[in-house]
Amino acid sequence: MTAVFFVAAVITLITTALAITRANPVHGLLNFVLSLLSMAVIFFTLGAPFAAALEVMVYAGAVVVLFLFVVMMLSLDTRAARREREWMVKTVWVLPIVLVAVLGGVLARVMFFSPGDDSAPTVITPQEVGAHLFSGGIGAVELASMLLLAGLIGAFHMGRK
Amino acid sequence: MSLVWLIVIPLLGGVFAWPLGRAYPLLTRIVCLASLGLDLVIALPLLHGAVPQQGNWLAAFNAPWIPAFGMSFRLGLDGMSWLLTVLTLLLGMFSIVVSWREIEDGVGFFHANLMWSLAGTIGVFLALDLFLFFYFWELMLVPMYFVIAIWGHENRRRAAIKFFLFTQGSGLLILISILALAFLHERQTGVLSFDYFALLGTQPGGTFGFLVMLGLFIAFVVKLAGFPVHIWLPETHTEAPTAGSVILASILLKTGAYGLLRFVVPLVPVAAHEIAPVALWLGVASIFYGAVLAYGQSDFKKLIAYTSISHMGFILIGVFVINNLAWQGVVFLLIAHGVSTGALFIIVGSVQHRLHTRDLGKMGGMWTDMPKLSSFGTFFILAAMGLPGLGNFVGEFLILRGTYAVAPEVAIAAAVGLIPAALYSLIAIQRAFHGPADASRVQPDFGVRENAMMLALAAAIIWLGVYPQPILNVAAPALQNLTAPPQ
Amino acid sequence: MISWQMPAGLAIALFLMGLLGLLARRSLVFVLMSIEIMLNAAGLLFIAAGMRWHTADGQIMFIFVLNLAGAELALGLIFLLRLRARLTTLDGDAANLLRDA
Amino acid sequence: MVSLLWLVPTLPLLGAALLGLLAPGPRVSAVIGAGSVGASAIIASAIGISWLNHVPPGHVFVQNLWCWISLPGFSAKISLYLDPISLLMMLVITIVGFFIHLFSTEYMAGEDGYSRYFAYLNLFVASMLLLVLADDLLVMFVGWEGVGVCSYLLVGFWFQESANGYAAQKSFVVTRIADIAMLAGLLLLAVKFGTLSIQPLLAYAAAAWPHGGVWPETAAALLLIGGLGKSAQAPLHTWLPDAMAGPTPVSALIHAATMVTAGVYLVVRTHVLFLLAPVVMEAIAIGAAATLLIAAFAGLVQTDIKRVLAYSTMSQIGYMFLALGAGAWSAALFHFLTHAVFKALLFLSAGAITMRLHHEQNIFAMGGLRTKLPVAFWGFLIGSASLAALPLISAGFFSKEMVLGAAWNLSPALWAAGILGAVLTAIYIFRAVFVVFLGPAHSEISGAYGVRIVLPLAVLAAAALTIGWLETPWFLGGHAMLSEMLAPAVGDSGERGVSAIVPLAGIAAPFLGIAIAYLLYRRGYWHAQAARAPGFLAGALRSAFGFDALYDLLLVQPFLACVRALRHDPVDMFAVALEKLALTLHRRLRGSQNGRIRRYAAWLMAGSVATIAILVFG
Repeated sequence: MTAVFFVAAVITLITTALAITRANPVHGLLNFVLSLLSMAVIFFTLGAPFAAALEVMVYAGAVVVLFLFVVMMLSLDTRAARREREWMVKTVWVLPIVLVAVLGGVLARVMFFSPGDDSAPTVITPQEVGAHLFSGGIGAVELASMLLLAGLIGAFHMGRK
Repeated sequence: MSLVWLIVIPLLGGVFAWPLGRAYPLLTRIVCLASLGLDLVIALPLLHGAVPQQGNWLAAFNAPWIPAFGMSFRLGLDGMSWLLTVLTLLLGMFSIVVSWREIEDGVGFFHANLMWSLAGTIGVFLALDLFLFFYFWELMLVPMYFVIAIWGHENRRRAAIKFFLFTQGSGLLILISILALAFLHERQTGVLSFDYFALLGTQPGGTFGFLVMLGLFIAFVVKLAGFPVHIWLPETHTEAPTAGSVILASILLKTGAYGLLRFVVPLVPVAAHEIAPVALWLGVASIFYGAVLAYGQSDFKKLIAYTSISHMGFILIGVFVINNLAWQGVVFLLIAHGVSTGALFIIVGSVQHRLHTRDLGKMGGMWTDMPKLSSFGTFFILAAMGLPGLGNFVGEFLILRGTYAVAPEVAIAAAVGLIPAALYSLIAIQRAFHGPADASRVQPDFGVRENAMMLALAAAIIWLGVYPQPILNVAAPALQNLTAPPQ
Repeated sequence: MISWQMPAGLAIALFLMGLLGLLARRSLVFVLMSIEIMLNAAGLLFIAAGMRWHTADGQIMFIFVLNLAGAELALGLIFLLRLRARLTTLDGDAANLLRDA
Repeated sequence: MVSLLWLVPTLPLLGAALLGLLAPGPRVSAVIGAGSVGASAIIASAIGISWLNHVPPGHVFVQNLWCWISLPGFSAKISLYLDPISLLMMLVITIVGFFIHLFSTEYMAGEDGYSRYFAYLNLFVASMLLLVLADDLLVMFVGWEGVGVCSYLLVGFWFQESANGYAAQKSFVVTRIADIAMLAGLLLLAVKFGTLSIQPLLAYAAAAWPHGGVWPETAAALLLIGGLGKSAQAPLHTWLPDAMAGPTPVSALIHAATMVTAGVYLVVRTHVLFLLAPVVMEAIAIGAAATLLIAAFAGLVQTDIKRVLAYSTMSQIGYMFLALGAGAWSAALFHFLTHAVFKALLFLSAGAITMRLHHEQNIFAMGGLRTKLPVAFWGFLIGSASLAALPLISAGFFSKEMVLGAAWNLSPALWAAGILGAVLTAIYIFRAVFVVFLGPAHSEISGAYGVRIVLPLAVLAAAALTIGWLETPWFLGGHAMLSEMLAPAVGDSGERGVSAIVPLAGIAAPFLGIAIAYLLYRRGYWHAQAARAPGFLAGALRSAFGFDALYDLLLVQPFLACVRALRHDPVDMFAVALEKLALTLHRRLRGSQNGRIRRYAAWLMAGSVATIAILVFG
């Protein structure tokens, strides 16, 4: 189990790094799908099968497909890819890397210097999740539905010509 | 209850005047005049009233306001506030008459603002709950901002913003000091109260008391336009419309002095004594600084504005010698200065209305074609200079007399300040009224309306000068009990 | 043996990567993608927390994050299309109508 | 009769109010203007006569009008105090004032602002009467400043000429400086004694203060400075020559007969205080001698007829102060009386001349006027004789004799200065007589004088010839009507004329002066030169030893420099600097609002990082 986790983690990191550095959006998206799929594996190893399934269906399925549709609608050609490459000069990365490094330092400090215990992952089944979600968090579910509705209406409105 | 009406009637007058402005401007003006007149009818008989068990209070009103925070709607009228209230009402009426021809646009809103500002001022003079006082303080200032910003002259925006920043800054200081005082009172007695008489017993000392005093002191000196914090005044008074200038100079400045007398001296007496030497010399500095700068101005209205700074120097000295004679002089000078400077602003306003300039360099020789305007102008300039026999002199002399007993060197320095006063007065007369006449200038002299106003003000200033005793009598009990412990 | 710090550390690393992409890339497609990466990292962190405390709440929160990501993406992509139609470019820096005149 | 006293100042005040408010036509203005002062003169005379017939107890009559200020610690009543001193002053003011008003009705005919002129003049008379009748120093101060303002308004009467306005301004400011010293003195007295009512005040002072103590010296010195300013005594004399810019009757009334003697009146009124201050008394005497010589020398070279008279006024008031310094109060008042008469006569004659010469005032542009303007000639001659103190026939002789006698008792050196001044006086005034009335004529003159010009000149001339016999020196019978009348109020007048040399020198001095003037100007030695550009000495004399330039350098220029430095309100610069700072920051920060979302995100991130860092490490 642990080995699987580490393999998946390495794949996730590599594919994510590739995803954000590609000039061609389609390449980036394909790497992103890989990263999401390996993330699903990680969820599974962490004892969250339901989340793993959702990850595959919603993220890797719906979201990335949506992305791909849009990229196709944008009809990006080699000219666009070239321009992308021109934008990605080295200096562009300096300030973000500094900021990210600082943030990373801070988060690492929080993470590794706070007490923790080594508890093994226990599998939490979809039943548990469902029972919990619709008993305690029913208000939150309603809110989420409102949010989705708002997103739907907004997208519909914005999408009209 | 009549005290509440004193505040409510102008407020309602403003509310009714606003919508009338567009269709019936004349009616607007009449409504405002009538409401101030009604107020005056209510205010005048109060002089003979008395509140049982509280000798120096002529009338009082108390009702709960926000009991949770210990704030009550407490009003009280003593001789000093009666005088200032009546002055406010009279000059308020003058300022409405003055804008009869000057204000043509937005008549309704203009008058509404004027009335609300006046209501706030009356509230300031009557409030005996410190939070209520702060509330009226803001009510008085915000409408005045609109009056300046909308109906002012060329640089009105800048002047209005300056006015707003300075007054709001001072308002903030007042609020902080009031809260500090109230919290201290709560710690001492366990009761949170903003009541004036309750807080009189607080008597904060040490550094805390000094800081409370300093907040109030700076705020009121800003309002009074004392020397280093006077800088909002010249621009504001110059850019405001005539009615605004009259109210600003004749009434609003007085709230600073009133605040010093009513709040700073009784509430934090120890600290007030500590700051007194500084305040005295600040007063002297104001006298000279205002006078020298007045001499250097080429803008007639600005010149008058700087003279106010000079006069307020006397007020500042008078308040902080902490002596009854000087306080009598302070109250008296407040009234006399209100009348004389109000008249001067009215005159300068009508000069500007006729010549479309305030530049003294473009005036000169007005006595030839406008003898009435010029004679009244000369009269009031001489009055403002402190000519014996006219109102201002009595006030200035009493202040000097009171000061001399405590700090002779300050009194002498202040008296020497009367020399530059003569210089700026005479240079104003010389440059505006004397000299060769401009033949191309054809302007009407004062008409009936203006003559009537001027005669009334002139009569007032002469009366103040030759028979001041009634006014001194009215103010006496209030001033004697100023530092006395509460009932 | 997987301790809870491991997925949490991974989540941080992913979040930082997403942030890096968000700050560095000009193309709005990549910006949106970076946001998705960051949201995903947040989801991972919730899962890790859920694992640490043995509770279903982590997954529930993951569902909400997913929810949010879906709504946000729908709107974001629409905006992308509208911008493209209006400015004929995907350059995020070109969409600076908020700038001081 | 005495109870009508309040009417004396009230009538002119009423006249002023009517004239000022109604601004009637010339005829009505003349009637109101001269009539009010005339009525007041009649009442004053009636009071004077009844006084002589029936002296009130204590030689004092007090009329309480109303309470002005009454507070714990200070009070002042408005009441009129009539004693021999104020009676004398009141009579001179109203009677001489009336004739000058009468003269003015014709002199000012056809001028713009006729009613304004009489309003000011009436107001002046009212203020002056208040000054002399006041029972309280603060009330006196009201009159004191009131006459100053009227003087200001009348000097600047022809305001179209800017120069007149500035001359008026100078006169007011210089006296104002002195008045502030006086105010300081009043404050001192008010604080020490709690009242400014003159009689109680003097009684307290005499009881409480030692002879020559610091407080009496200080108080007396401060009051004296006020008096010196008003009376145009060195070093505060520079305003008087410039004040001649006003109409000539004004110069006669204000700057010769009445207002400028207010300083003398003040000292006499508070002489008890001055007696406690020997140093101040000495200073008065020395300063007076200096003033009378400075002014007399300056008078020698003036070319403007009014300026000649202005300097002579200064010089003559110097004599009065000399008498005060010697403690000879009634001599000072006697000289005030004769001076009021003959100097008014001189000014009115000068006015009568200039009104026929289109207001030409240069004496060298005149000449030969003796036959053309005989009325003016006789008036001026009689006045000059009195000013020069020609023995027996002139009033000035008797009063100057009395002053010089007192000066001799004080110090022979001061007496010698007085004698020298007398010689100089005769020289400069007869120089004017010779140049103006004799010699060749330079101008055409037309028109005769009406009765309103002639009558005042005649009355004043008659008075100038005879009034001196009220008080004669020992070798002329030693009448002492005036000093006997004044005695209860001032109670001095030691013995006079201890030496024969005093009257002899006094008699010789005017003749000597006239002879010198005759030689220099009539025989023509200097006649030609004097009209030319002045040399250094003459220049120094003409500017009266350059006091103006000195004050300009010491006071005026520094003040103006101060005004120039401050006029844009340096304190306001702080506000402006704050404004600039805000604007700069604004410009900087608005650069950050560039609309780039990534930049915003970066800032957002930086802020979050900082917040988290603070939370974690803080």
